[in-house]
Amino acid sequence: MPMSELLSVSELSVEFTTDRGVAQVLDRISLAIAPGEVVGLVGESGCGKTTLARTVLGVLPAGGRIRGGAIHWEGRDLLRMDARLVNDEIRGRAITFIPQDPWSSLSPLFTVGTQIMDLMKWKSPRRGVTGTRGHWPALVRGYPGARRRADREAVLDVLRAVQIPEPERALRRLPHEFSGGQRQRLMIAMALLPRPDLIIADEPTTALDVTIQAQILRLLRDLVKERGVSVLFTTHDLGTAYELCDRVVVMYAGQEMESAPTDAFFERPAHPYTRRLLDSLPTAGGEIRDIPGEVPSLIGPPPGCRFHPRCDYATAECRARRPDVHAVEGAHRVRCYHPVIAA
Amino acid sequence: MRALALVLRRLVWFPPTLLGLLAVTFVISRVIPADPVALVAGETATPAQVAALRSQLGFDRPLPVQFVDYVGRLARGDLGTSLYTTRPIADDLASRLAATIELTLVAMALSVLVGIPLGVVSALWRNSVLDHALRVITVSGLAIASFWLGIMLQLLFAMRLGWTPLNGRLAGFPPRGVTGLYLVDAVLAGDWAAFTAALGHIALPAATLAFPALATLVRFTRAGVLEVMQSGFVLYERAMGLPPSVIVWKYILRSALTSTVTQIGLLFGILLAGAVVTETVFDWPGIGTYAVNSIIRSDYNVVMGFTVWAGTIFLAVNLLVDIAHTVVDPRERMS
Amino acid sequence: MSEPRAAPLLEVVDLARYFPIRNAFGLRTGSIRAVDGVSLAVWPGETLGLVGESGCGKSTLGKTVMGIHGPTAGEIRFAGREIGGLGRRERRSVARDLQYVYQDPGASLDPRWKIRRLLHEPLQIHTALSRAERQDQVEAMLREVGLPDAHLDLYPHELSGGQQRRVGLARTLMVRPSLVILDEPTSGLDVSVQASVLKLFRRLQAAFALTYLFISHDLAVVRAMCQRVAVMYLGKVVELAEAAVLFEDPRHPYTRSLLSAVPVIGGRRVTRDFALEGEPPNPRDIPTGCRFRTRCPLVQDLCAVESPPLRSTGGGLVACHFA
Amino acid sequence: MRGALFVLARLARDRSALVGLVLILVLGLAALLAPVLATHPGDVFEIHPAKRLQPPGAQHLFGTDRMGSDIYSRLLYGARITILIGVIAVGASLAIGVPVGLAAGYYHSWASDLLMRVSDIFLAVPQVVLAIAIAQTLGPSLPNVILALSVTYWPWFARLVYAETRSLEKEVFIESTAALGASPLRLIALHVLPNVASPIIVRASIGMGFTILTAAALGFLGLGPPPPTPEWGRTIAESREFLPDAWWYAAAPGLAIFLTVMGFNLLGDGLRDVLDPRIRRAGAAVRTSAVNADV
Repeated sequence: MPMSELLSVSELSVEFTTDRGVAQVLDRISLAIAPGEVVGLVGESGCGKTTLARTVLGVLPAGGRIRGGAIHWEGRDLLRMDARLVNDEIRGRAITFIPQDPWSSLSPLFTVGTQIMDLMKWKSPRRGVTGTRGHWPALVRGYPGARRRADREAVLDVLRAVQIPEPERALRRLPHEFSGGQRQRLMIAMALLPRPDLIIADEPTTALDVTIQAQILRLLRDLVKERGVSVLFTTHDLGTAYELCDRVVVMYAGQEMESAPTDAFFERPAHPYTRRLLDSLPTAGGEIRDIPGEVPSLIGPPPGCRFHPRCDYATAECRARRPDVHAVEGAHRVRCYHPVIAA
Repeated sequence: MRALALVLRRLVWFPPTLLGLLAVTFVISRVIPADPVALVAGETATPAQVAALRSQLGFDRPLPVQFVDYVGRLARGDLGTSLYTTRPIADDLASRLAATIELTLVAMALSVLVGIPLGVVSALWRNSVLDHALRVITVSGLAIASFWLGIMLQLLFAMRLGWTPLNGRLAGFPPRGVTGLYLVDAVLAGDWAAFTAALGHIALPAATLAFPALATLVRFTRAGVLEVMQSGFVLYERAMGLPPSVIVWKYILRSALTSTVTQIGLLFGILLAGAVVTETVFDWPGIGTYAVNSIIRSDYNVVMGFTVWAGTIFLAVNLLVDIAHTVVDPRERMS
Repeated sequence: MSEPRAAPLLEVVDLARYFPIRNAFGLRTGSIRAVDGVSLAVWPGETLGLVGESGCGKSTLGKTVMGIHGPTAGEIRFAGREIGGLGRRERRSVARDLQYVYQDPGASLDPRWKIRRLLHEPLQIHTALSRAERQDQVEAMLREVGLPDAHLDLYPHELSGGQQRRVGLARTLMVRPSLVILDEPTSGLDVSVQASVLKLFRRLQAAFALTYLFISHDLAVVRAMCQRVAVMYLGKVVELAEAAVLFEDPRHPYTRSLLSAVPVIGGRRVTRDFALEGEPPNPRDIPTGCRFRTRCPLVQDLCAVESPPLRSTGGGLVACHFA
Repeated sequence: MRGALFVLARLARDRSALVGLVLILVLGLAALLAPVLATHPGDVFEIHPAKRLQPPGAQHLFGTDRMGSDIYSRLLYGARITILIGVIAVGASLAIGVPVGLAAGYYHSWASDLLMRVSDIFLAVPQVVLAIAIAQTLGPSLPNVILALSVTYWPWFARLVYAETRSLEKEVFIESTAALGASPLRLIALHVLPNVASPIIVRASIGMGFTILTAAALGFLGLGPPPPTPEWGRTIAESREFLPDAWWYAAAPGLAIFLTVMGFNLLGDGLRDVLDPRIRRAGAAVRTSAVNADV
């Protein structure tokens, strides 16, 4: 496992028990992120991108179960490490999170300051390695004054960096007094404060208007590039992926289909699904092409490549066994028996 | 601002609702019964005595005039005199109010201190053995007739095991004190013997009264916590690795509490209603026993006086609930 | 496509719809001017786009034209007849020709009714057809919107988002309206599902000679579907022009920054040169004069004094002193 | 009818609702077949002082009371009284409360506010207090108990239907159907009422249990139907004098009340999940509104 990789998900499978049966939501997904790299995880709803993000964060919704695979973080498999250690050392420190819905991600009953400082109390970069010897139960453990003052300064700096007006006063206000755009800036600030190596952003701009989205995308890109933080960014909006990412991975019905540097992904898509996806984007007045058929149910999904029922190039192989990874060019990889290689 | 408005609106509606209550009690006492005077005079009175009483009480005047007079006297705190104790009803009620308040407060404390943690725990360990057991207890808690529960507790603890006195509020003399709440006065006076005696007496009635309220609170808190656990900020805090105990006991409980506060307010009303029956079972010298005993002796005006008092206390409690709700929910205060 | 000569199917003149702001005591302390004097027209067979960010009043305008909200001021002329001031009973009869498709299709269907009854209802309200005749039309319409007959026996919550959208559309088309107001018809849909829904809208427009008022915040979708587009900001139309003109050569500064905020795959990157700062002001206290002046790069003193009227500039209409 | 069978089938799958259903069936059968099931049907009126206070045994399953009558038989006939009170009182409360709530909810006018203020007055006082006052004034008898309970319980339904109608009105599908051209009457009859029906049914079921408890309390306080009517609450009151020796005398009627009310509560919970399609789809989402609405 080359050390150049920060996060390496290998052969990850996740299932969900529902009242209609067991849904195979992720099918042996492999994904790697290098330090400082912004990777876009793109796909339509139900493709598993949010499940993958939440599995790495370790917050699978009820009914979700990991069936196999590993998530290596700097060489150590998070799935086999001591849960308390992952929760104390990795979650919220090495890996932080930006949620999709700015409106519900802060408790309405506590001021913004209380919630940020609570985060700092446990996740501040100035807090030494805690280990598991916490003798005092978390609830009553103190917050050393010196560190609190230093953390508060850091909070004010980052709030200015994300262009929150009057940071001092903002800390004393309640979340409902901020607009959607400002709240998302708060979320970005909270994601940056612990000086993470990786930020997982799950559709961070989906709930925002286009002009606010543009501001947030620009802010996020500038800050992560400035601080060399890598990002796993999930979205169903191909435009935002184009704007923000260095590399894009497209998923369909729980399988990864293609992964390529952004320009190669959009100019020379090799996988039939990626091509159909880009074709169905609305263009000025032209003919609108959609993808015939429906996304398959993940309870008893189609064997082999799960796109084969809707694919023009599908052959017996595609229906029998999932295609292996085929290297197109450099970092451009596709999982397809009949990739469309541009001349 | 909004908090003020809420309270003001409640205050604005207080008099008309109370007046409506007075109208209802007036109708019950003067209009429904065939001959209200006969009822007041009692079975033994001769027709002549009844006729004399009718003019003396002014029952021969037109109803609206009687109503105005009725409300006028109530306004002056004159609930009429009790046929049985021959003392003004207002004084009887006042002297017994402290007993009812003490019983209700202890029952309230019991249901809150036991109910809320149980509700949180049963939500956190959902569908565990504990959760199922608690669900059976809470469903049965809402199904048990409180007077029967009281009798059964008496049967077991007082008669069979002898751990507690059978009934009554205190064997000896009440501890000196200003509040009229024996437990509080005993503590203030440092009179531990009286305190333990009073505690022994209040144990069973408070438990009887508290059980249905406890059941409601567990169910309500459990539902509240379950709902909060689905919210976005809990997901965010879990994803950011905050210690689980901080998430549960600070953020989840705090959110679940805002709705529980209104529920606690409602509980006070339920406890007041329960007190009427529970006091009778345990001969607890509160306004409930006083009202029920007056029923048996058809000491008529008492029932009316009691209804008015209960209504007023109830409306006041609703007012307190609104205020408490705004105190607990900062958004109310800020907007 | 120059301005068609025929009379417009829908004409709105200085339409306004205010929502009272009440303080905690229920006293009116002002009003949100959601739609603040809008004039536009829609010609038969056309698709007029109505774009703008959330809070600009486009949905309110749609609902006011539909009669869901009563107009505060101004006129609504539909097929030559003023319908803004009609009484409730006559207003209901207009519903036969003027229909509204909701943004969240699932919420606009009664959860307790099966799809069959939901599709029969419009015919029961507006026609005297027998049950059998209605059933034929229901099955025909179901095929038109691409749903299998089996769905007739399902409840709304048993369908996917895209399928609910088709049922909502079928329900409004049962009475063969001439104008359909589509409120954010593709919001929340995945790219491929969105494409199939847009194809459906186009086919139905041809099949039933429909006219659309297409309300959306998605500029790419509006560009693909609409012949003419009106851009709204804080309750007013700031620009109205042919789609091709508006997207190629936007005149109003807000339209320009709106278009520049939309990611264009393969094109320049927004994250490098997008300029519009700040957020729309609070609708409760709208700036004097031109409402965009607080964020406008071309702002001058005049803008704070005089609110620019919508004036013609050859290609279309624009509300700006300096555009 | 098909709808009802469908609901029953769904209920059967929910264990606690099934228990509730069984308990209510047992109560129904006990009341219906009282003459057949009772070992001493005559004891409802006859007394045998000689056989006073015998403990439960072969002869007398639940023992005998202070007048020597068979407690088991009197309990069976007592079930009839309980059902009678419950059904009529809740039925009357529904008949008054639902239309009031519906009209007040849909047509906001000063009249609707007045109706709600009137119901507030009744809700301002705990039901049992007002019921006592009314029952006492009218004198202890079965019809008076029913009247007292009905008069004091209709506001609960009025308040529930009012709240449900107001929240329903904001639903998009009401607005969309109105935009479709539906008349207000059609909206109320075909859209508002069916959607309000399920919370009413749930409340009616829980209300039955609540009313039975209150009726028993009135009986216990001596305001219920006079002897020799075998009313459960009164039986418990009579038994107090002979405790702790004649423990069965108090235990039996209390248990009967408990199981009956438990039946209606469990059925109510089960109905709430079965009847609301959105709940079924959302899985375990717990609707808190119904939980605290009553008691």
